[in-house]
Amino acid sequence: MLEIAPLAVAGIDLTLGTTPVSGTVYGHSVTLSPAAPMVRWSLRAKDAGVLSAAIGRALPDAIGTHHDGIARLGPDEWYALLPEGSTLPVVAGQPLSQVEVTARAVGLTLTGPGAAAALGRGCPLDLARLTPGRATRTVFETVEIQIWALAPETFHVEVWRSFAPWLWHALAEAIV
Amino acid sequence: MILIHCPYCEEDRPEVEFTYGGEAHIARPADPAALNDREWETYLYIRRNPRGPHAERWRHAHGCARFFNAVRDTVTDRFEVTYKTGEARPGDAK
Amino acid sequence: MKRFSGLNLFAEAFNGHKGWPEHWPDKAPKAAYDVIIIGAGGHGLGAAYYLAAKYGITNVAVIEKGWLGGGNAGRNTTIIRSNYLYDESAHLYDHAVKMWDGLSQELNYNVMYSKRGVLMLAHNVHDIQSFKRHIHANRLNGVDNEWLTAEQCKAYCPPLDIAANARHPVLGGALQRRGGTARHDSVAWGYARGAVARGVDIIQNCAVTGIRRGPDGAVLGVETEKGFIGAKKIGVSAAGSTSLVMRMAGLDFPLESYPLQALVSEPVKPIFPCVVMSNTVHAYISQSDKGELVIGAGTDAYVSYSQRGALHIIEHTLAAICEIFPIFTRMRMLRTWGGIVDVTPDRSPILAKTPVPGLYVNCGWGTGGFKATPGAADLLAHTIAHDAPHAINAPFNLDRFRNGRLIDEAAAAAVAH
Amino acid sequence: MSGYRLSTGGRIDRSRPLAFSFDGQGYQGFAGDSLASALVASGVTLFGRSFKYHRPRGLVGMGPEEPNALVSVDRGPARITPNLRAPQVALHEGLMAKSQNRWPSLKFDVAALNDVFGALFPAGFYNKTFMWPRSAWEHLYEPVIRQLAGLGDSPVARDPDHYDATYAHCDVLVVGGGMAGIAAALDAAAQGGRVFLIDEQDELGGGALSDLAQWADLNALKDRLAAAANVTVLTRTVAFGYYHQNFIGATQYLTDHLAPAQADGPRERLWRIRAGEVVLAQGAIERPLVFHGNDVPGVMLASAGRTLALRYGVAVGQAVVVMAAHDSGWRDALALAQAGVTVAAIIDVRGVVSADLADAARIAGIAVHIGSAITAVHGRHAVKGVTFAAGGTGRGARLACDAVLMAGGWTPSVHLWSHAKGSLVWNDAWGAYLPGTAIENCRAVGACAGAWDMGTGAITAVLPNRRDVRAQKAFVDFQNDVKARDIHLAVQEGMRSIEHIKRYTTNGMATDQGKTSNLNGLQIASAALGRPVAEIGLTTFRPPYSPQTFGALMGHHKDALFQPVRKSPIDDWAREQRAVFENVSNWRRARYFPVGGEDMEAAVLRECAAVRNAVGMFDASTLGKIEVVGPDAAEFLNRMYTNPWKGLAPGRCRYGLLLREDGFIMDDGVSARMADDRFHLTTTTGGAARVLGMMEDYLQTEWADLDVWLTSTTEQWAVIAVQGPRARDVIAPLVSGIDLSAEAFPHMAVREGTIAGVPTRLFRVSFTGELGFEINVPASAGRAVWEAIHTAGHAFGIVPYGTETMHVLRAEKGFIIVGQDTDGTMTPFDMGLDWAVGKKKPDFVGKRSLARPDMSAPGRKQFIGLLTEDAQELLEEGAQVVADPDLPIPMPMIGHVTSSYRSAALGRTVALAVIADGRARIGQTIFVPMPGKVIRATVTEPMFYDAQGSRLNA
Repeated sequence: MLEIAPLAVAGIDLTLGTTPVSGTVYGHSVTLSPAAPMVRWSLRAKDAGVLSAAIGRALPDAIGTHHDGIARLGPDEWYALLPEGSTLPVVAGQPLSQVEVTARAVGLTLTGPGAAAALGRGCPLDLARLTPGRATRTVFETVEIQIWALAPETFHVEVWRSFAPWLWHALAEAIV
Repeated sequence: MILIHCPYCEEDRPEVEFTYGGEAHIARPADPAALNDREWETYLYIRRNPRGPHAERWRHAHGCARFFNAVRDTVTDRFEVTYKTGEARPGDAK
Repeated sequence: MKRFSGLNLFAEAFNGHKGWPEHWPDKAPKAAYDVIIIGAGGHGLGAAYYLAAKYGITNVAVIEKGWLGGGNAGRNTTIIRSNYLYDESAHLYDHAVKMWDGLSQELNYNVMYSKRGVLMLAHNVHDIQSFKRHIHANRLNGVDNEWLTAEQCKAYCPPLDIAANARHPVLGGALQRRGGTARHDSVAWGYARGAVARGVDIIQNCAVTGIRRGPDGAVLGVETEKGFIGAKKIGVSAAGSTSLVMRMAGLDFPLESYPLQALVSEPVKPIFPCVVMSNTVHAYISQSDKGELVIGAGTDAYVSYSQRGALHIIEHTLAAICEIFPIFTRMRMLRTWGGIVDVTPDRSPILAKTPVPGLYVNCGWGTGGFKATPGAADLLAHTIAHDAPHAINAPFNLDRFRNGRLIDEAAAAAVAH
Repeated sequence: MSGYRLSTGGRIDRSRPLAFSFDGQGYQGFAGDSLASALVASGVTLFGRSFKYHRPRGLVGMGPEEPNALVSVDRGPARITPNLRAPQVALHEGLMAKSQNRWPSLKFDVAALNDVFGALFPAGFYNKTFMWPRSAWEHLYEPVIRQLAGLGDSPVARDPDHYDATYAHCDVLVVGGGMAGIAAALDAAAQGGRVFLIDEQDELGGGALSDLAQWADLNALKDRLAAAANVTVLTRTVAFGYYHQNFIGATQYLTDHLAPAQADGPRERLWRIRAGEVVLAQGAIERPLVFHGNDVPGVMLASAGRTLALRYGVAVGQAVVVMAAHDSGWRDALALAQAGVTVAAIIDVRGVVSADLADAARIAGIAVHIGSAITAVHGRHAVKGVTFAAGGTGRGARLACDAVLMAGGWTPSVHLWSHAKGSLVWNDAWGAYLPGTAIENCRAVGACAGAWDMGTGAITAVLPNRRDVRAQKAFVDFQNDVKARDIHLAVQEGMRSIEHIKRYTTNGMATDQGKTSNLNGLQIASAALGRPVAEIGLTTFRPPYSPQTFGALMGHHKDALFQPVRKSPIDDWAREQRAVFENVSNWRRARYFPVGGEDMEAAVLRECAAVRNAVGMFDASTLGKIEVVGPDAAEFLNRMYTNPWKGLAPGRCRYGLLLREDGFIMDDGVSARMADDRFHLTTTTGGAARVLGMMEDYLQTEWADLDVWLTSTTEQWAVIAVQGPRARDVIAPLVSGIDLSAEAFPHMAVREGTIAGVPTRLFRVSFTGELGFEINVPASAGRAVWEAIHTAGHAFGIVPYGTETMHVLRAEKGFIIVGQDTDGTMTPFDMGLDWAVGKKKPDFVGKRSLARPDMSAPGRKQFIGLLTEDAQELLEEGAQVVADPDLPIPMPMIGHVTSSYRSAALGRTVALAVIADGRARIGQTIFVPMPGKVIRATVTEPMFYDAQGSRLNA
């Protein structure tokens, strides 16, 4: 039991934004907004066929791409980002792993001509090459994120729940 | 910030997406109990630490999350090659 | 050796300073020496000095592949302290700290040892528990280390931000008042000059290319760029290059070498009175006599000899400094550099005999070698002179990696919960 | 001409006068001026004081090489920046600058006494003295030295500005916006890729800005750049470092050129640029000549005189003498004369100069003295004249003048080239190192590549004055007061490496990092050593090219954005309840919930009593969680953990202990088997990422044949611990689909159902020793479920409790906390966890290491309990334990207190400790020596409450 001066609040309180922030980043317009609620699954298998059959959906082939709400993040890893209310059949005893992680992350959306510049402030990838249909795990400064390029000038960003307030403010800071 | 070619993503990606995993090709003995203390010490602690080409492990932790191997020159920090876990070191006859 | 003193400086001022001799004359190697030290850093030069000055062995050569003092001796942030947790470490580092006191007079070379105090900041309950453990252990070991409240920390180091709503609020600190800094180059140069004055040869620009051993396995001498040089005893004090040298003797070592970056700011008038370390925020800072803020950065993550660090390490380091010292955002980074630090599995040094007769090693100091310079040098000299370790360095042997008797200060401070 | 301002010329806007101040005195300049040009125009010659001797100093250069004219610029008390170079400070309305390193004033500086006694302070003097008496170093000499050293003052208030950072990617990055750089950028743009062109000045043009003849061409190129849509031009941007694989760090100065009231947005931006190809077009820096008197204010580089005249419309003097060793000085003299500046003479040390130059000078009416050298400069705070002599010997002739321009040749700026480890090749014609072979995809163009016509010269370090070097004050490094004779002294004292000479003399270590002094120093050292320059080598160039603020390098990570604070889904509730928080790894957690004016002790005693007597609730959401799924899940866990996992039935939980491969405890946690092929693991809060990383390592690299996958679910689940004899009563009304009875749902079991309508994984586990549940619900529902339980618990006296109460309750039961009771050097046997080690398992991670001799040797520390003889005496965590407190210091220690609390349940204090051979000491008295007292305590089993576990199984 160590008696120390109490800290009213450890760290300056940041809270996740709930309404869109619009403005410009380096002169290009952009809107940052919370994404709609989604259903999330982490899907793992060495054999894509086994997983595809189990969930009854096609899986994207190439690492770093997404299709129909499922991204291939690695050789044995897919990530499903489906509209709220979607379900996936869960199978047992197969050489695969299905873990629902709906509540683990929150989604942010960046749209507009400045979307890539806004993300590029902290993400070291060349986002000009992250064309629609691409999706990857990466970082924004020290925080792990996923970026899904949904359409030209539109990115969906996945971030674990407890990092989301920081990320929101780090992104919003540059939008003027 | 180094660029590292991930053999799974097949892309050059920035160093901050990766974590370093130490010297490569040090397999965990199948039966550790069969090793004497000297041999176990060698497995646990002895490292080549070369000046020049070094086979080492990296993990694309904030990308595809896979471990893989690389040969990097420790004098220039330049990567000569990266290859998937389980593959032999390129150019290695064994 | 012409004595250094204010009086002689005064006299030389009227002589255009023509009377100062060379610190270390250029020497061609002799055919053989009683002892060869490989590596002319502070530790190696110091070992040669003590062999001559304390153990009566003057037929000694220090062989250096580059220029003396050009490795980590000249690349570190010069922090000196001894408030280590374990008895073994506390005794080792305190041996050195005691020797720092009076080193300038001993060497007749002002090494500018400045006991301005080393303050280690506690930012969470775990830090406090760990620091209290250190403080109590140090007290019973006779090593000074005291607990300061956050307000006392602020009083001791006014630039410190102790706001309660900081990301990592300062909850207090452990202060070792005898801790401080010294002038890194002067240490290497002072030992070099002192060793030379006692008969030691310093042979620079002479890389060792091999270690010759006799049929019984014992060392016979070293192969170098300048030819074979004989010696029955060889002390290796080669920091980041130790693995390479030991392999010449057929020994594989539990070492890895990592780049460690440091930086200084432009000089400013006195603003920072002590040394502050924060392991939680990763900030290490002091101000040199010249006025530069001297800042230690982290090690890069991978084994390297490139002495070329990454920018993101610098970014993180300066963010950490400005988090704890928000007044420094307008200070400007003047110079960055990298050293190569050799790290053992338990991050404690190896200062021991080796399995090869006549071969002795002093390595694995990681980021903390400068503070130990006089002590390590003395103990290496003792170990070589007696062919046996001193009681202080006996625990820092190679056997511990086999039998598990590790001295793991870093693990002892491990954060979990 | 008004004062020193020429009536025409320059790129300033004479229609926009700007008022500013220097050392409190008001001046006026024009838009487009730098602070230096505006001050020179106002007749100011004295800009600063040197570092060591506090000699009066004036402007030397008009760029990043400036060593002397350093000022502090005050943009408000918290926005002061020290040590800025006056030529690089853009003038704005109201600019406030002041000189540095002088007291009480720039004109009268007491510390200039150092200069009077300068002969006492040669290079390395501090090594030779200040050693007597011994204590005086710290108490007298060092404080005085520190006070005299340093340049400007550090800011002393928190900086209100913010800083930006960004990454950028391009095909070609051109560093340097002079003519060569612009041309390279246009060439690259024509290839169609993304091109960046960055330049540190306010406008592109580089040296061409100071050359009327090139203005038309420059404007044409700028028009073409503006039309190239694929070129991004960043001015006021310094490329400071060239890192691995064409990664360039650059700082863009966004607001410092604006008056503070107009400055908006971030002050600086860090650019982290990855380029396919880098083109370096950084130009060259002129070299001073090293001669007696070369530091008198008014002696400066010829290029500076030219820039002042042609770019800023400022005459550097009413009568200017050019001291040249290089053709470029003649060209500058001619350009000055053409701009209306009176050039009194050109004095050239060379014996022969091209007839073209000599003719042009004659036509311009400039006196010419070939084969001569200045032997003295007259004046203290400003040049009043020079004495020059043929061959640098003899009495010579005196010439009145108020400025001396030095043309010592050019040093190509190879800084970034060298950062990138490109080779350097000595070039005799330039008297400098030029880029050789590149390592990266990089090339140099223009003057920095030696590919620019700067004229020719005699690049010599031989002093134009032939007197004994020791008698001369001929400066090499102006800021650090390094004279030629210091370099000779260093060599005399045995310094033969250029690194030693640099460190001994501090040549090149000032804030300009040797931009004007390195090569002159090298040549003087070469002469002193009697060896060619190329054999001596060069000191290493390291980032940054010029000093950059900590703020810029900190980027986003300032104040609230320094590092994320991870908060649980229930954090908001705790904050509303005014909980006191603590940081645990990167999370913040509620430590206790004070009621009224309670301090921590009172709050924790109340919370503990509530859990023991009724029920409490605790937010355990930060615990690490990993979902382990796949046919080989049990096999995998069996290999990782010390205890067996294959036999664990679905629906049951087990305590898991994880070792590192070296045999020491790494982490622990209770895990549940949800199905044959699915486990729900928990880890410590701080260990979550480490444990997952270690497991992935083994899984991917050692046991890749196993069909099992790991998914972090730490943030998926909010975890609410409900603990205490009434725990079941509290949750029962909220739970559906689970039989909560002790028979159907025993301790260490897990069930799935719903709670408050939310799907849950309900664990019956206890870290308190009481009947307890840990309720896992999706994080998004965490707060709602928490509040539902809190409401339901009201009737039972439920209290929320924090981490401190959790610690006390578990300590009463002797449950360890990894990282508090263990420290990375403890084995399972040390901690009394033998029961958690599978004796029959052939292998698990760390098992082999446990068999090493020292891991079971006598004398190892063992986990035990301590009860102080005085039941109210609270031991301090971290306090050391001894067997005999009467021994002298250093006193042998046998262990230390790891945990210590006031126990509400026992009405006394309890402590946990690890001590040597502790289990054999149970029942014995040990001692805890504290300052001023020795505390006696009895060694006990590490179990203070309900040893039979009847409450937990209730």
